[in-house]
Amino acid sequence: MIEIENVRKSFGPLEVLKGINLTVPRGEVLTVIGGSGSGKSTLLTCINGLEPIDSGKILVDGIEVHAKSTDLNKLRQKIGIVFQQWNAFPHLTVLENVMLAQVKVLKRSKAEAGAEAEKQLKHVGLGDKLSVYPSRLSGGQQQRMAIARALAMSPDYMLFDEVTSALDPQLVGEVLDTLRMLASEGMTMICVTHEMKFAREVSDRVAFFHKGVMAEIAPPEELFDAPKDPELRQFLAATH
Amino acid sequence: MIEIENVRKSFGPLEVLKGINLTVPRGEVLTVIGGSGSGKSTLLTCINGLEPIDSGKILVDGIEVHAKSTDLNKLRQKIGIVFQQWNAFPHLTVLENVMLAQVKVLKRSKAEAGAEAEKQLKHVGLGDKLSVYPSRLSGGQQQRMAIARALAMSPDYMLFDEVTSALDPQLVGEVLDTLRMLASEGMTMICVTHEMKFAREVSDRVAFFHKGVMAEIAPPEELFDAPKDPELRQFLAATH
Amino acid sequence: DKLDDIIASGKLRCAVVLDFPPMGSRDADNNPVGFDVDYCNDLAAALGVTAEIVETTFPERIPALMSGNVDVAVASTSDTLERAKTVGFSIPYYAFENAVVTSEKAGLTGWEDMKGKTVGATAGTYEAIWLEGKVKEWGEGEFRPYQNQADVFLALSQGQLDATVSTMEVAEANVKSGNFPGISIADKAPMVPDYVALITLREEYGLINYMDLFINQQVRTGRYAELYKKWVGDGEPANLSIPGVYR
Amino acid sequence: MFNYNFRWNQAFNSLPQMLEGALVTIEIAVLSMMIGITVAITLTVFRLSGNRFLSAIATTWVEIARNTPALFQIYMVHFGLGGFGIHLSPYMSLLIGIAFNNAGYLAENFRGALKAIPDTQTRAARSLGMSSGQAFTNVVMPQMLRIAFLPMTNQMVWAILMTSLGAVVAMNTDLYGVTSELNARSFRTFELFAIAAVIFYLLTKAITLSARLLAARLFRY
Amino acid sequence: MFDTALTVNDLILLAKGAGMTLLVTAISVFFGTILGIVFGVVRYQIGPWWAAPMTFVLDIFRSIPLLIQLVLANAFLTAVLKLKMSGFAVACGVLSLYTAAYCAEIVRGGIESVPLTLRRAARSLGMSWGQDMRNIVLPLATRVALPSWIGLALGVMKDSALVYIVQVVELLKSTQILITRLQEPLFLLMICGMFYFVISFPIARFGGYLEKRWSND
Ligand SMILES: Nc1ncnc2c1ncn2[C@@H]1O[C@H](COP(=O)(O)OP(=O)(O)OP(=O)(O)O)[C@@H](O)[C@H]1O
Ligand SMILES: Nc1ncnc2c1ncn2[C@@H]1O[C@H](COP(=O)(O)OP(=O)(O)OP(=O)(O)O)[C@@H](O)[C@H]1O
Ligand SMILES: NC(=[NH2+])NCCC[C@H](N)C(=O)O
Ligand SMILES: [Mg+2]
Ligand SMILES: [Mg+2]
Repeated sequence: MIEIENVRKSFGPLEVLKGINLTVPRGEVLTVIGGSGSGKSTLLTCINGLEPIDSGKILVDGIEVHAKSTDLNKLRQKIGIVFQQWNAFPHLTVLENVMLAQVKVLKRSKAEAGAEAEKQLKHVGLGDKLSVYPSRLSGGQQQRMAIARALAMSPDYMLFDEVTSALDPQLVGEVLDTLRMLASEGMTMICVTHEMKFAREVSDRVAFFHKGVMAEIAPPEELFDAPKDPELRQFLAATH
Repeated sequence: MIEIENVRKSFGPLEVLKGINLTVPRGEVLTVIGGSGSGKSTLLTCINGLEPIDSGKILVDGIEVHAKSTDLNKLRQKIGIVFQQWNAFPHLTVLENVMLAQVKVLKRSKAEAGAEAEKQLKHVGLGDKLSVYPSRLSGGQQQRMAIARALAMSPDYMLFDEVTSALDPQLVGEVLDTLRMLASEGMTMICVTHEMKFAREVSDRVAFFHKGVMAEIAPPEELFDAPKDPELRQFLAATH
Repeated sequence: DKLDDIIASGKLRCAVVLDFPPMGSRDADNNPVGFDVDYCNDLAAALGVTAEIVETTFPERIPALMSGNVDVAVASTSDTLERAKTVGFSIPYYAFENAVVTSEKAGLTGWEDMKGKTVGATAGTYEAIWLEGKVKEWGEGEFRPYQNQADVFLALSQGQLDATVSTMEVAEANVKSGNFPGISIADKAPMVPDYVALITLREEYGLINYMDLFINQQVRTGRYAELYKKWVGDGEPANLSIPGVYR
Repeated sequence: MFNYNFRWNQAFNSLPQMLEGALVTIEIAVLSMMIGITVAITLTVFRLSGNRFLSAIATTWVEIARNTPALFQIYMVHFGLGGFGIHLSPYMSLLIGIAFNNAGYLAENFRGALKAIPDTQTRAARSLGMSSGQAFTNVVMPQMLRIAFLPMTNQMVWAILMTSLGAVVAMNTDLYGVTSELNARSFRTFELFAIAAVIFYLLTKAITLSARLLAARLFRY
Repeated sequence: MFDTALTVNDLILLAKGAGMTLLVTAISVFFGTILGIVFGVVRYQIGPWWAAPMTFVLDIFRSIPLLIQLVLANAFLTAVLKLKMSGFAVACGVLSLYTAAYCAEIVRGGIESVPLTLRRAARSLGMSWGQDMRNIVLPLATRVALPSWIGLALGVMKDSALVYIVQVVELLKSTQILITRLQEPLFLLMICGMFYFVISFPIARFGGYLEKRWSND
């Protein structure tokens, strides 16, 4: 379970998160939508401790992320994250990309890591690209590789930050399909996305962020079909 | 008058112009269309002597372009050319871009050149950008600046090589409008373009190039509505 | 020939080594002084020209001569047969004995103690070649050729070298100067006397002939003894003739 | 044509000695590069560390190495450290002097290379649970070394050329040292140094060539 | 540590040495740059194939230790050809060619960085080759080349420490002369190093600044 309690965060004078409260139970698929700069990415990077927070608390399975005593490297094994910008490690093959953290962080043997990597890569449909370098992959394949890389750490939670928004339209589908598959397998997920159709389809709940505030959170039918927040209404009107 | 007589030109083993014959009288607007690699750009750069030719002759106002005795730098003042790639001089302001060749080549005084430059820039709608550096201009503005730069040399002929094809769609219009204006002012012009609507509208004649050969030349109504050449028919079908 | 050229140009360019007191060094105003400097001035005076002192290091003095940067070298040059293949020697104008100079830390008492130690000398000099030969012969220890005499003494005083072999006069002058704490003369080196001569290009017989006579005159007129007294001190200047053989 | 008597024979007789010297030269260049790269990486980490003291050390090192003559640096290693009772053999003085220089220049190259690596790479590595050290060694450094490969090749050539400065610290077993010792005895300056020049030329060409081959094998992405 | 026997006279000697370092550097960088520009332009103009012999010769200056270049040139010019040349002249000659060899590469790189389309545009406005070179290529190539050229000039200054081998008394040699007399090696070397540093460091920083500024637009 991820518990976010009154989290505030500023970059210099700019307050990016203005007291967020949110609980994501195990097994839930939460989608986060909202305008550019509303703080969605920042929230995700705070959850896995890549960014410090100014006040409030984030608990993952009861462990406080930003407590001094927390072993962040260990915690992050629980939380997979995939970013908007593709960030395959260009000097490693696809297989090595997925093996690296397993070997270095989980101390798995090469054989074990290789087997796991292969399994996850097959899972996301890259079974035939194992020994290829990422520069040979399309954007969509790179994103699926990044997902496999995160999954190989056997995380309990997956965070996705607009994983399709840097992709050519024809490649978006293959990545969303991968996310759908994960959702159907019961993975706990937070997905920041602009794909409203996808959000409606897979989410248990959808959260709408606006200027650092979580303005509304509700099951998709309710949020999309009967939005209460005026900003949300405007946002939905603009995206349709 | 531009007279092109049986011009042949090869790059290494590749014959790019296979005996072109063409006469463009003063005041005519000729449009050249044709597939990629058919030799359109090459023809234009041969006309102002940027490229040597293998055989045949090109006469501009009776002067043979590729004769040894011809002062090319002088001839080129008669022939303005604007290329597909924007090529503003990045280290000079817009005004200085347009002044440079006037001062260096025509030996005009700075004041004179400045006045002419300002006039031409206003003409193409850049009267408010005089002291700006090209990096601050949009693609369409850069192309219009290039047109003003060529016009400031008071050329008798203008050659345009797909001046809109590197532009975002919304910027194409402003550049075509500038060409239309020139055409209406009676400038002798050869325009290589992919904009069929524009070609039909402004041209006196349209020439179709195919694999180094001028396969058909006719007034636009005839060429577009009753194409004789089978390759042309195919080309027009593909572009509609 | 060169002799005429020198007289015509009114200038005699002498290569002199200036980290080699008392033969060559610099005074407080950094002007060249020393036995060799005076000797060059005398030679110039005899020729009726002015002397120009060009500082070289030991390894560079023959290249400087060969490249025409200087006319002669008044640089305590040992008259070895190897060198005579390249340059032309006058008769000897001085003769040295060589001393073993040691860093006090190394605790050498005689030259035999040098065996197995780290020793050094100025690259390409007479005693450097001798010493390197000895080190090879002993088959232990290390030989280091520094580029100039000053570096050798610096290394010795820092304790980087255990010992060096150097001209007695020079060793004494350097020990006395107090510039190099911790060095002392331990022994004489078992070398035949080191006769040093003036050098010029091999084919310049006219000049060589002139220099021979000049040296002879220096001894004859007592100038040699005078310079010895001025730069080296009391005592007998070395005998420059070798009994039992003609030169 | 020249009234200079070339004695190539005499010089060529010394060729075996000079080739042995060339081996020492290569050895010093290679070792100094290995030390130089290691130190340069350390300096780079120092500069990234955010620790004022460490980055001051790194900056000082880099700026001294880049802004004073290599000859001076090598001389300082021998006689400068010698003044503090640290005695290095000519071989070590030359090796460390060149390594010092290499490290300074390479650290600067590495810094430039790092700028070309997006920090999303580090973020991605950290979010997989890697420590900052693991992220640097496994993700950032390999990419940095690739970008800096050409400058590293150039520095290797410099390292070869810099071995010629060893004579000032009494180095006499490398190519230049051997040549200058031979010269001090026989004074066939032109012949001896011409041969040395050719050997140096071939050495540097061999370096650039093998670097190119190595790059092709190493960087297949 | 600073009770030194250094006198005003000694400082003058050092200053003279420093002056010699700067003089040799200035002369070599001046002529080397002119030559380098000529070589660079020619090399660009005639293409890599025809320029191969020139490239080869220039490459030699970058593949052989400067010390050996100096020794060899000195031996060749004065001992083999028996030309009357001072060490100073030899030093300046060799360093100029050495500079030119590096400079030619910098110049070529600079010219190549100017997009061909810009040069075509200039020529099609009727500008001559020279006008194009002067008004378009020169200003644009300079931006790319200047930072490297500054690095080269500073490199030549540091490398000029080697001209002692042809009997030129520059800064490092003057320092050694004083060390011989005064035996204060560390102190004197410190002064010498400081001199190089004080000249080189700010200029190098300035070059870095230019590079950053110009690469941003
Ligand atoms: N490292 C940073 N330093 C300073 N400001 C930052 C930093 N990262 C983000 N910001 C600012 O914080 C605000 C929120 O950024 P964030 O990336 O969380 O928005 P977002 O909702 O993900 O937007 P988008 O949909 O464009 O990705 C923005 O105004 C952004 O400029
Ligand atoms: N400088 C050159 N060297 C070698 N081949 C060239 C050169 N310039 C053009 N070509 C070749 O000549 C052929 C004709 O080129 P040209 O640019 O004239 O075609 P085009 O009709 O303008 O095509 P597009 O519509 O793509 O601009 C092409 O195959 C091209 O690759
Ligand atoms: N201690 C010395 N550096 N002595 C060198 C004296 C010169 C020596 N006699 C030679 O010609 O080689
Ligand atoms: Mg975002
Ligand atoms: Mg074209």
